[in-house]
Order: sequence, then C-alpha cells, then structure tokens
Amino acid sequence: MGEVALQNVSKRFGDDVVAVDSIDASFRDGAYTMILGPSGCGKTTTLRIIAGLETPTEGEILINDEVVTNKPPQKRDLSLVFQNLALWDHKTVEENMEFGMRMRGVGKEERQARVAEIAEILRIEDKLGESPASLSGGQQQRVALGRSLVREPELLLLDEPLSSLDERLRLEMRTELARVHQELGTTFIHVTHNQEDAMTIADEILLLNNGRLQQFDDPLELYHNPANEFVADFIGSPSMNLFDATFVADGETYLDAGSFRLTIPPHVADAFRDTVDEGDVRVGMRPEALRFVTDESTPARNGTPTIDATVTIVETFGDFNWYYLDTGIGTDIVVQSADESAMENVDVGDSVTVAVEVDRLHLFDPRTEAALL
Amino acid sequence: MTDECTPQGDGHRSSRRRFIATAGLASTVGLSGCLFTGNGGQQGGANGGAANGSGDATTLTFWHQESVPHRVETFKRFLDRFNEQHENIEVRQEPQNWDEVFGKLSSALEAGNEPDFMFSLPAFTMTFQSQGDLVDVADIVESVDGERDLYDNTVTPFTYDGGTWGVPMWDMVFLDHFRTDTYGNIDTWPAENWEQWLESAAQATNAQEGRYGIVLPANKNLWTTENLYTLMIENDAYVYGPDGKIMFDTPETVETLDFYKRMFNRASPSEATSWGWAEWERSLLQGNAHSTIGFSSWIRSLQETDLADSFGAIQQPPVETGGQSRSVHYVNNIMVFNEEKKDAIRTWVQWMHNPENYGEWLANLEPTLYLPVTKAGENADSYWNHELISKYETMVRTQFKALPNASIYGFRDIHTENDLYIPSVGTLEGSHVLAEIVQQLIVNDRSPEAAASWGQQRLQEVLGVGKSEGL
Amino acid sequence: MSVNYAVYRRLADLARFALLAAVIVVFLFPFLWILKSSFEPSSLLYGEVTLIPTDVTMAHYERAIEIGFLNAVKNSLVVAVGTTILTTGASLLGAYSVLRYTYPGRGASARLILLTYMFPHVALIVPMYQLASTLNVLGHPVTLIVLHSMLALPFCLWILQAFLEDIPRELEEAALVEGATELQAFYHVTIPQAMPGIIAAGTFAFIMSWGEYMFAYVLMTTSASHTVPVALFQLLGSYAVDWGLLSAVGVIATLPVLALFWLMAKYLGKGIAKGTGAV
Amino acid sequence: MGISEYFPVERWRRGRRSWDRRTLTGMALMVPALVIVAIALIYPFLGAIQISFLNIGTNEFVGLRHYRWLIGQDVFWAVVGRSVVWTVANLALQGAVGIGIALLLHRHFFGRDAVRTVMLIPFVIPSAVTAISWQWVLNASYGPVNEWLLTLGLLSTPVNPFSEAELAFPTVILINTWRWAPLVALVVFAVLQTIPREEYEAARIEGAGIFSEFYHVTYPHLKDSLLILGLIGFLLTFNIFDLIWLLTKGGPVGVTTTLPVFIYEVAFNLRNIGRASAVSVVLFLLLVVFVALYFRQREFKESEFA
Repeated sequence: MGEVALQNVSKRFGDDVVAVDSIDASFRDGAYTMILGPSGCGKTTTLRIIAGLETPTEGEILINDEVVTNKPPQKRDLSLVFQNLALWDHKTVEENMEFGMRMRGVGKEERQARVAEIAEILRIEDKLGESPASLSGGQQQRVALGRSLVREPELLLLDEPLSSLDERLRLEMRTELARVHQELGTTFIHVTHNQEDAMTIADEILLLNNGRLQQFDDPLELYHNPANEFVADFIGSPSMNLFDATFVADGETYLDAGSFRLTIPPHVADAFRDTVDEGDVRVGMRPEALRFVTDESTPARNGTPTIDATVTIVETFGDFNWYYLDTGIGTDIVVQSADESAMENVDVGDSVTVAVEVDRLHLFDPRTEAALL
Repeated sequence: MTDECTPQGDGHRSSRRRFIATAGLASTVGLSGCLFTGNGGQQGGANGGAANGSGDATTLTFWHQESVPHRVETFKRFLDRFNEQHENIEVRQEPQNWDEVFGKLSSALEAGNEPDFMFSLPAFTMTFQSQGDLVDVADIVESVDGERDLYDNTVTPFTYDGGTWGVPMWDMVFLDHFRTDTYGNIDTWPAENWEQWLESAAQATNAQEGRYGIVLPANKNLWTTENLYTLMIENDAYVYGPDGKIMFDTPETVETLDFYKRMFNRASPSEATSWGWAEWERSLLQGNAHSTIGFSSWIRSLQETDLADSFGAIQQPPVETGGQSRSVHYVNNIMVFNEEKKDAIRTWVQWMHNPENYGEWLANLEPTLYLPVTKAGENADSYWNHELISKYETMVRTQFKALPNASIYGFRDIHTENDLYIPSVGTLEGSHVLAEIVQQLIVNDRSPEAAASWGQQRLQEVLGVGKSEGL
Repeated sequence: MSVNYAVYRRLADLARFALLAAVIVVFLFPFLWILKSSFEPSSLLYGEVTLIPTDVTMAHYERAIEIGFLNAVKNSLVVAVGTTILTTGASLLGAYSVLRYTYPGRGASARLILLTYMFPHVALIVPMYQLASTLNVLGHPVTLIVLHSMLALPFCLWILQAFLEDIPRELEEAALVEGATELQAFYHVTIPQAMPGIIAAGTFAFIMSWGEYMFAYVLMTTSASHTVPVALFQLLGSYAVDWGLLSAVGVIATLPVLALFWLMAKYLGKGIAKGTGAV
Repeated sequence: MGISEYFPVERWRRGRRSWDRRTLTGMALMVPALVIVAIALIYPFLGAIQISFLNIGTNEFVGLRHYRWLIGQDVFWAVVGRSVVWTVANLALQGAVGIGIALLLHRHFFGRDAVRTVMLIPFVIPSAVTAISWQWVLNASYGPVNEWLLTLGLLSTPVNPFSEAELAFPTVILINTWRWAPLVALVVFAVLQTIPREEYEAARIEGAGIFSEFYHVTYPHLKDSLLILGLIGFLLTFNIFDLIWLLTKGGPVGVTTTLPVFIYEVAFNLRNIGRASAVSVVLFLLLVVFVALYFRQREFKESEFA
C-alpha cells in the first residue's frame, strides 16, 4: 500500500510567494507518477510536502487514507532520493544504505542481508566498503537509490534524480528506475523537469505550473488531449505551434490567422461549431501533425486545409527534420517531417505548402487558456 | 534546481535597529540597577569563613607580593613550621603580583572576599584604611613593640586617623651601591656632597666603552619614583606640604630635578629610561653599570659572578659637605582585614617576630634586602648567621645606620608632627606621577623648572588635592 | 626578450624567497630566542649575546618543574579543554539554530554575541569577581571556563556557521526521511559533516583560553589554581628576575598550544578564513 | 460560507503547533550560547553600568558625577584619540603586512603550506610569552637586536624602544601587528586562492602591470572580506588590554595608554572603579555608534552577522 492523496494543499513562503496553490491529487498505489513542470513551478515543494520536510500552509496530506499532514518525515513510511543525492561522505556505502534500518532498530545481520540484496539488484555490491565520494556519478545514483529502497518503503519519492547525470547515464538510469519499479511494485513519485523522462516511463504525469495543477493523466492523454494551452505547449518536442486566430462560422467555417486561413472541412465543421464560439481563439498544431503537400498528394480532395509558407531554417536530426516556416503571422510554424522526398527536396528559401490534420487541431480559449476542442 | 523558496531573513535595516534596541535595552535595564546589588560591606566572605569545619582551627589566608619562587618557598617553610606548632591555626599564603594585585584586591573587597591579612606598604595601607577596609592593629603593634622593641620610624607611617593600621614586618632602605674596583680609583670617593658625587660618577663613565658611573632610571615604575624621592628627601623637597596639600613646585624640587638630569646625562646609560630592577641587575652583571641608588636586592644573584667581592655601599652623599645623609625606606607591613581573626593573626605575627624565626626568615627571603624592624631582630643570631648577611655585614650595618634618617612621602616629619592624614598617598604611588615627572624631565627633555611645574599640575590633577600654602 | 623575461622571473622569485625568509625569521625570532635562552646556564645569560648557546643545561627546566609550574600547565589544560568543549558545543548549537531555524529574536541574539567585542573586558573584572564570589566559584576552573567561552564564542559561532552553511540541508533531510529524529540527524549527519569546523573552532577556543591573562589572574584566587600566564608573571617578582627560569617557563607555556596548533593548523586556517567570510 | 471560514480554528491550532515546535527547538539551541553571554558578559556589564553611577566603597548613588568628570577630562579625550590611532594604525599595518605576505605566498612553491603554518605561530604564542620575549629581544642592555644594530653601526647607543616616548607606541603597535598580521595574511591568502586564474591572465593580456593587476583584479575580490575583517579587527583591537599592559603598562609618559589601559589605571591604580566604569560605558557607546555606522555604511549579508 502506498497511496498518497493531496487535498487542497497550498504552501506559501512569507506573504507573497505561493509555491503550491490548492492542489488536489491522488497518487495511485504502485504507480510510477512523475511530477513534471518547468523550474520554479512548485514540484519540489510538493514532493517535500509529501515527504514531510515542509508543512503545507493549507490542506491535508493523506497516506493510505491516514492524515499525515503534521507527521514528521521519520514517521511516514517513505523515502526520498534527493536531487543532489545527499549521500553521507563520512559513512561508507554500506553505512549509508543501512542507516534507515539502523534508525528502526533492525538487527545487524538483517541489515547486512538487505543491503547485500539491494546492492546486487543495483550492481554496486563491490562498492559497499567505499566512501560515496570515491564513486562515479552513476554509482552514486545507485547508492542513493539503494539507500531509499533497502528498507522497502511503501512510497519512494525521487527529486530530479537524473538531472546531474550525463545523457547516456541518464538514459541508462531511467531504464533502471523503470525496471526497479516493476520489480518492487512500490509507489514512485518522481519529480522532473524533463518531459522526455516523464513521457517514457511514467504511468501517470502530474503537470504543474506556477504552483497550480495543470493536468494529471497518463502520458498519452497529456500528449493528445492537453487540458490547456500550457500543457499543450509544455508536452512534446518540438513544442506545439501556437498562434492567434479568429474562428469564423458564417456559412463557411474557417480559422482566420490573418495571413492564411484554415478551412474546416465540412465533415468536422459541425463539431467545431458546437463547441467553439465565434471569435478569437488560440490554435495549436503539433509539428508532427503537419505534412508537406507534394504534387503526388491531393489533400484538398478531402478538404484538408493547407498553408503556404517559405522555409527559413532546416534542422537535421538524421531520421527526421525540423522545418521553420514563415507564414506571415509573425511566429514560425515548425514542421517535423520524416518524409524522405520532403527531406531531400525542401530547402531554405523554398516556397512550400503544408497540410494540417484537422483531427489533431487544438483550440484554446485565449483568456482562460483552457482547451476548447 | 531547487524549487523551494527559502524565506529571507529580515533585512539588515530592521536587524540593525533591533541590534541597537538590544543594546539600548541592556543599558536601560542596567540603569534600573535591580539586577545588581553591590555587597561591598560584607566582611570575611565565602572563602574560608570565620572558622572552618575542623574543630576550632582558624584558617588564615594572606596575600603577599613576594611571588618569585625562592621567596614563596621561604614563606612556605615558615608557614609549615608555624602550622605544625599551632594546632588551632592554619596559615596559607597566596602570592600576588604588584602590578596587578590592586585590581584583584579591589574586586575582592567589593565582593567581601578579601584575604584575612595582606603584606603591604605604607601608601597602599593608607589607601585601604581611608576606605574603611582595615582593622586597627594598635594592640598587635604594641605587643610586638613590647616584646621586640620596634623602631619608631617603622611604626609612624601606620599611625594616623586615631589608630595603627599596619604591623611592620620588615624594612628596606636605599643606599648608594657601587663597584669598589671602579670607584676605588676615584679620589673624590666616597663623595662628601652631591657635586662630588656627580663628578665621581662622571669619572667612572666612559660611554664609548659602554661603561656608566651610575644608573638613574626614568621609567614609569616604582623604582624611578623611589630614586627621585630619595633625592628629594635629601634635599628637603616635598610632595605634600605641611597642610597636606601639594607642594611640589619648590626651589628644592627644581634643584633636585636639575641634579637628577645632570647626573643622568653625564653618567647614566640613556636607555635607563626604560629600566627596572631586572635591567639594572643585568647591566651591573655585564659590567656596564657601576653604581646605583637603590635597595640591596641583587646580592643573591651577584654570588654567581666575580663581582661578588667588589661591591660596596654607602649612604647617599648629602647635598652639602657635612650635611645629613637621608634616604627613602619602605616599611613592609601587614594590613588586617578580618577583625574576627585578629587573635590568630596576632599569634602568627608574634611568632614571626620571634627572633629565632624572624632573623632566619628575613635573611632567607631576600638576603640584605629585607631588614628587621625590631631591635631584637637586628641583634638576632638567626639573622646574622645567614651566609650572605655575614659576608656583607658592612653593607647591612650601613643600612641600619641609614634607617633612622629615612622616611617616605606622606609620612615625613612635617606630616607626622602635624598629625596629618593624607589618604591620597596611595593613589600617588599607584599613579607613578613622580616617575612620570622624571620621564618628562629626561624622556621629554623638559627643563627642571618646567618639569617641576608640570609635576605640580599633574599631582593636583591626579590626586584631586589642591596647592599647598607652603612652609 | 624571452631571456630577459626568464631572468626577470628568476630575480622576482629570489626576491620573493628572500622576503618570505625575512618574514619567517621575524615571526619566529622572539620565541626562538627564549627557546635558546632556556637552555643556557644563567652565567651565559648575563654575558655576550650569542645565537647558538655555547653551553647547554636543563637546569632551568628542572627548576621550573621544582617550583610546580607543571601544576599551572595542568590547570591551564583543565580550563582550556573545558573552554574548548563549552565554546564548541554552545557555538555549534547556536550556529545551527541561526542557520536552520527562524524564530523571533534570532538575529538579535546572534548580534548580542557581538557585544562581546564591544565592552571593555577590564571593566567586567569587579562585577565578575562579585558574581563568582556570590556563587562561590572563585578559583574554580569553571569560572574561567565560562569567561573564556564568552571571549571565544563570537568567532567560534562565525566559524561554525560558515561550515554549517556548506553542509547541504538535504544531508540532514535524508536522515529524517530515513527515519532519524532531528536529534539523531544532528548527531549522525551534521556533527560528522561539520567536524572540520568543530575542530577549527575548538582549536581557536583552546588557543584563546590558554593565553588569557587578566581574568585568570584576578579570578583564580589561589596559587594552586593559577593558569600558565599567571604563573609565568608570578616569576617576574619585584627586585629579582631569573631570566633562565622565565625562558624555560615561557617555552613550557607555549609548547602545548604550539603542538595543538601544529596538529590542527589545517583546520584552524580554514576555520579562520571561513569565519571571516573569506571563502 | 460558514463562520469557520473566518475563524479557521483548526488551522490556527495546527499552524501554531508546528510553528511552536520549530521555534522552540531553534530557541533552545541558542540557549547555551546566550547563557554564557548572559553570565560572563551581560550580567557583569550591567553591574559595571550600575557601578558607574555609584561611589564604590560607600555604594552611594552619585548620578552622573563620574560621567561629568570624564567629559571634562582632557586626558580622557586624549586617550580616546590615542585609542583611535592605535586601532587605525594597527588595522592599516596588519592589512598592509597581511596582504603583502599573502601576495608573496600566492604563487605556489615547494614548502608553501609549511610557511603558511609557521607564519601563524605569533598568533598562537600566549600574549604573556610574547610580551616577555619581545621585551627581552628589544632590551637595550642585553637584547640581541640592540647588540646587532650596534655592531652593524646602525645605532650609536642602545635604544630601548619601550621607554622612548616616540618609540614606545609604534613599537607596541608593531608587536601587535606582528601578532595579528599572520591572521590577516591567512584570510587574504584564502581569498586570493578563490580568484580565477583567468582574471589574472586576462589582465596580463590587457597589459596590466603588478599594481594595476592588484588594483583591478585582486582588490575587488578582497574588498568584502576586508570589510568584515575590518569590523571584527576594529572592535578586537580597540579593546586590546593584555598585550599593552604586559609590555608597557601604558607608559612611558602615558604614550601607550589606550582606553582599556586607562580604565584599568583609573579603576585600580587610582582606585576609582566608578569612574573607570563610566569610561567603559562611554567607550561601549562609542563602539555601538561605530558599529551602527558601519552597518549603515556597508552592505552586510544577513548571514555574516546573523
């Protein structure tokens, strides 16, 4: 059992700074949940509130349906892997790992056995006698993880555990975390600012911005159905193309971006009219939902809207390219394309036409930023 | 990346205010004074109360300033002997430093934790007497006088204000000490007057060879004070006039200062401006200095050198041929703080003054420096039996000869005759103003007249005593 | 050009070494002088000035032991060790408090400690004596221990604060999360982590306490309780100074603190640098 | 909206409790230090203030008499002036010597750490031993320095610096500098180690000489540390008593009598503890003003003195 619930939790520092703003969330038992958000969004504070290192200004924390809001961390059955790992250099790896059990009065033999077991899982069994300071970054990461896992807490909190690692190590540790999570079945709550980490291994993602909960869903849901403009913008690489437009529905149904129009095909026009009022909207298009129109394809046939543009920058990634297009609306529209003919033919300065998949068009209320469609 | 927003402490502006407010609050509380009550009145405080637990035995704690090891050891020998012979009394010594003892004694008196009695000197005794700290010891003095016959001028410095405030324990007197090998070759030696003295010292001086006829100090210390004062006494110059006020700036003082300066310039090492006893001893033993006026304190250390046999002393030459040699003397006394233990203290004093103990004690404490203050002591075999006393018998006899004409400021003839009570003498000595005057004269190179007038001002200022009408 | 530069560099290095050598000589000379004198027979002390003693004796040291100077060393050890423990403990807790907690009066109490350096200590003698007398602790080491702790406290606080600031808070929080109480976290994590700072502060307090003279003289009322500097100045009696003995005693008075310093120099140096905010 | 919205008693209770626990722990940790300061400083300090209004001995309340006395004393103001000279001269010299030594040590060479350690010895030696050994070394009749200067012909007659009115004060200042400059050197050295090498290299490339290098690169880094050192140093130096007393007792002709020495003299040699306490209080107030101005003048990080 490792079920965590936040009920209307807020945390203020002083009078002005609101780090966490009325968050309600339930973390599923045994799930790997990522708390994701940009710097300063309150995600570490949220984690520290769950850990008991901070007391919320308002609201309650429940672990396994028990209110623990004012319980100190040592009385909550959880562990935390710190961003800077917080390994104790004055103790050996083994002493680091067995500390929690020592504090709980676990006998020496059992402690050694548990440490050995976890060390093996984490592949640091030959480092137990050494000082953490003498280990490599990845090994330190494993020790920190081991220290937290060794006494089998119901809940494991991880605060940006991968951020200090270089790219290769990060990928390796990420997989490792997923593996360990699967093996142990413990509830993981993992704070990160890296959406790729979140998307790849999280069962659920809690997305925060400015201390407020934006969306709490599984990764695909976040990607495909962002609850608001922020989520849409934050999730996905490269970011969703967002621009202002006017939704017009007098006879013809279209989005007027000024320098171009996106005509809504008749088969979805009704759906648009039903949910979106006429007037200003924010339009979002995923770069991967745009595709170049070549002579062979005839998108207009089924009413797929197109945009004419000029290519300004091309970024090459090998199996796909990013194209920055000037459409005259002030901001570039980015297209991600893996289409081989496009990759061979389209170059800077070319005039191109791109087709927009209407099904993957997102509309947001320009004031509330909430998703309309 | 850390998301937490650490609360910043209050800015320095408000902290500073709080800081000053704290200081201000502290002062205010202090003004109300409720936290602190002086308890200066308590006598015989916590430390070794009237009678301690073991039966009727009385513990006596006393302070003395003879803190160098061999003197402490000598004291200890006699205390052990005394304590062995007296079941009911236990006497304990606590050696102190002259330089810092007054801070300690003042504190102890304020706290009511002073020793039962203490070795002292006339001026300091008067200071503490004037504050009401002392017990009248006339009875003890009388009994010692009756049994051992005290010299009068060792008692007079303690008799004033309707009582006797110190029991004389030993005396010290200034003589003119010289190296016989040097001064033996000078025809005007022994000098019969000041000018001959100056001449002889000059003859003994050869600055090029680092040889000096005399050492006159000009440091801010007691020794300098004593040097000037000895010469002032010889020349009838006074610090206090017959009315107890300051009468320093007189022709006699100017003459004395003039002599001091001329002597210093012609025959004394210039660096003596910083000397104390230690430097003089060094200089003597190194063969640089060939005479000095002062106490005969170095005889013990002299023994390790070849100078031991070429050393003599005379009374200071008088100002005019045929005049009376005079000198300064320092009667060391005990002053008693604890009335309740006076009987025990009397027992101890009488025992110390018993010639059997007395002579041996003084001879060993510092041979040739500390002189008996009683007839019985002067004639005690235990005194003369000491190797160095007998070796330097002539010198010691000269000291005894000088004693009757020796005196000390505040207790001069004109003061004792007028039964004057001058409590500021203690401050005078503590302040080293006389030494400062010498420094003005030598170090700051003032004229004798200017130094005398500066001294008059300074004395009046420091002592808070007005100008004397004069003789 | 490059030859000239090399020559210039060589000359600059030489000058640097010469200057440093001069500095070291000046810094060490007075102590070396009494060290030398302490081994010279008294007869030589009165003679010509020499750099190397022509004759060596242990007589002064024997005399120093004979007059019981080691008792003063023992007293000083008691006082200095007591001061070290008390100061280090109080300043460790105080620094931790200032750093990790917020409460009304926090800044004020920290600043209050700065008052230590603002009131002339000489003026404290009389009231302090009265207090010690009332509490009946005159001549008791605890009196000096408290006073010396007061003297050493501000700087030790600064030292420890600087060291504690460098300990990531997460190290303690990790212990809390692992089930330690705040006290256990302090004991198992903060103290070991702050050890270099604790050693630095302790060394500083020890050195300060060992050398303090005026309070020690006034408040240590019995000669049995005299500390090293007091016992040392007792030897400078009126009308008689035994320079040989004085040198030997001066050397004995310096050696323990010098030894401690030598062992802990690394920590002390770092501590002073941190305490003054240099690094 | 219920009334509980206006009176969130539950939250107050809870908030108060957690506030209390941390607050109390924090305060409790400060207690030992405060107790020490209260016993050994505040209590006697208040006592001294009280004494400054009393005629000690009789314990008679004399109001501001002692204060009036000292304000009218030219000597007092002369001593204040001397104390300022003492402090400023010491700080300036210690700063100069300390920075000088630190610069000498700046470049790495074999044995530098040993030199750094040895250099601190003057600070470690008890001031009593310092006083005695310097008195000896500089002694005119048997000290080696005079002997050598005479042999070298630099002096024609021996000089005892402690007894010459012109030399005594500078000598005591120099000895105090000797004692404390190593500490300054240590701190400065530590700061120098934190200056990135690139800054010097950049300066050298721009053609800076030794002095402009110091002024433009080294000094800006040193400034903050020197400010803090300056404050601590000022207070410590102003109140130095032991060393001066042991070396000269304030003489000759009072030229080394700084305020603490003056206080001792008035209290114990002149036996007027009331006046001495009044002097102490005034001295304290002067330093409070100084510190207040210093805080106003300079930006201090909260952490430095909190």
